[in-house]
Amino acid sequence: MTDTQPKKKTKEERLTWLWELGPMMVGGTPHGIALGFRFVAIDIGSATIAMDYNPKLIGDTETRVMAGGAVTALLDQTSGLAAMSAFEQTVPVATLDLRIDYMRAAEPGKNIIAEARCYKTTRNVAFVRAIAHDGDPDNPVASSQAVFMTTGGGSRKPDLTPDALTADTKETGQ
Amino acid sequence: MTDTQPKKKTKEERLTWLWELGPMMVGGTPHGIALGFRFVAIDIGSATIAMDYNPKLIGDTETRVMAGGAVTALLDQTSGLAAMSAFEQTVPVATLDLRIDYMRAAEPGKNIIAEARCYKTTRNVAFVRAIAHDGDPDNPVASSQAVFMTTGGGSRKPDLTPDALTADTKETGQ
Amino acid sequence: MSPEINEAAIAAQLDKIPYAKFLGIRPLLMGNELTMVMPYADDIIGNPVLKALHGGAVSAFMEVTAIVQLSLENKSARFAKPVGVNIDYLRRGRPKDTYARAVIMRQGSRVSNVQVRAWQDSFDTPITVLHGHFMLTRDK
Amino acid sequence: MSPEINEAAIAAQLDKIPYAKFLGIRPLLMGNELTMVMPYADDIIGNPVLKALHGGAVSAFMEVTAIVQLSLENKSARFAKPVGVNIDYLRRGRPKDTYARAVIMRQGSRVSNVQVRAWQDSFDTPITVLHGHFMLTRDK
Repeated sequence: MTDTQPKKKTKEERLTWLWELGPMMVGGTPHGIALGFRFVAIDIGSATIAMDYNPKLIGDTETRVMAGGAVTALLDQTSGLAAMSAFEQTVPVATLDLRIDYMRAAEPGKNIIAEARCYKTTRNVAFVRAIAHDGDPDNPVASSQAVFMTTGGGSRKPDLTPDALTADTKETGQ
Repeated sequence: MTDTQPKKKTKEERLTWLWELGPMMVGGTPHGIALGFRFVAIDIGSATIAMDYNPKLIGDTETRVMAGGAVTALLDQTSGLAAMSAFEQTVPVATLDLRIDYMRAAEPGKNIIAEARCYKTTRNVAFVRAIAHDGDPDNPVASSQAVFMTTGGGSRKPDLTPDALTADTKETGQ
Repeated sequence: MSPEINEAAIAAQLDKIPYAKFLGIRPLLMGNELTMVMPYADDIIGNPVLKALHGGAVSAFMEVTAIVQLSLENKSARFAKPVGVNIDYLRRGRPKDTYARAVIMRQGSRVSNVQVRAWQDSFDTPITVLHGHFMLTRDK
Repeated sequence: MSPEINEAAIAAQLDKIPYAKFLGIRPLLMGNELTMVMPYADDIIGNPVLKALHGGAVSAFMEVTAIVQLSLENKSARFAKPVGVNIDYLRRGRPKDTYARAVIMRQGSRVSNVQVRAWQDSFDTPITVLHGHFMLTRDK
């Protein structure tokens, strides 16, 4: 309530800032680093992150396919980044819920790319759809739909405080 | 197993059949009739159904907005029809799960249109995304993602038995 | 701190939902535990051959159950709005009465998470479960 | 008819999931009730400022819990595959051990429905719940 409202940015300023924010967010998430997430691209309302094939993340030694859970983590993080990028003022967001459909096994050895797009925001809520594919976006391995909520409430910090902005704080209702 | 395999249909034959099937499915579902569902369109892997504004389906007398549940029912039915239309051989399908995000209230007085598209099928499973809007598909009121499974198993009937094809049999695992 | 729940309060809430009346939904109160019942009716059938209930009718029934439970627990005259809702269809709904009970998994200041279970024969063999986030609408 | 569950069988299953090892997941067996634990580690943090667990790590933990439970109940050496999975995030995961328990809501011949609850302090205040359909893979 008592925060000073940050100046409204131009679209160009927003994009410049998002291209700083994206790598910071991906590089500043310990579990993302552990899973080998690599920032790929960002735009207003959308984000792309890649995950290299990694034998440590296999879900079944018999098939050598990456675990569904690793794909879930990638979709969650990418969707959160897309949600953040959709808000005019950069605020932390938390996942409310995430639904993933697994269409097929990813091919062993191939990297996985997640592409997320926020298709609607209200004042506090962002709706995001994403897919994960292993090379061909038209033949995805998984598809997701998620709802994010801004956090921070009364103590919301002004813009441009990257440290407080991680997309995957699981904090609801405050 | 012992069923005789029906002849493979041309795309044109499939479309002709789907345009017979769609109205039959929608008109043959008692709850769909009760909610005022109207068949609009069908294609291989996609379907459109409309629901007229109806004061009986209001979810809150204060706002006069149609109940979320009515939109859910419409999305379920439309997605089921899209799932059915995606399979080469017409078989009954059952919803496994359905996830709906509600982006905004529908406008009181306006009809609601659901558009569903099946974006992937495997041998027994169909993945469907849908939106519901009240005039502008780019500003949907709700968005859904669902998984359907073919039913019938060993006793699967040959093609072209419309009576047994209702899309919303909630039957899993058999 | 259990909220005050009585049949008059529940009836008053259901009266504001024409769609709940359309589905014939009635409350059953056992102490503070609220169970809703959706009586069988021919027009909630989805598949006339199998005599299976329409999944949409069961889902709508569960959403009403969630919303009424939230309004009672929050002592709010205004209904919460669904934001993201997931429905798992476990068993076919047969042509008989259906019951539902809602549990609030987490109550935040703006958002609540609710689980609803719908059954016919036994609470332990649900036909459908719903889980979702609902946005609270504050009284003016 | 409760299936035979013992720690050797569970260890054998977890051994086939490198990602479960990566997350440090261990089984806790109390009679036939299986609880999984994911010990706290710095590299499962999602937000270093809030010291909050990464939602993806918790989700992955719950998926492993579901899959192992299914393989034990079905006495199948092959893992079930997730088809549609929904995850509700209720509370922030704090930097401490997380527990999870899976319940099979419906066991079909091809598909199972499973609910998993993850908690830190108390089973009654879950941090995350997962519900999903898994496709059974038959042994050859």
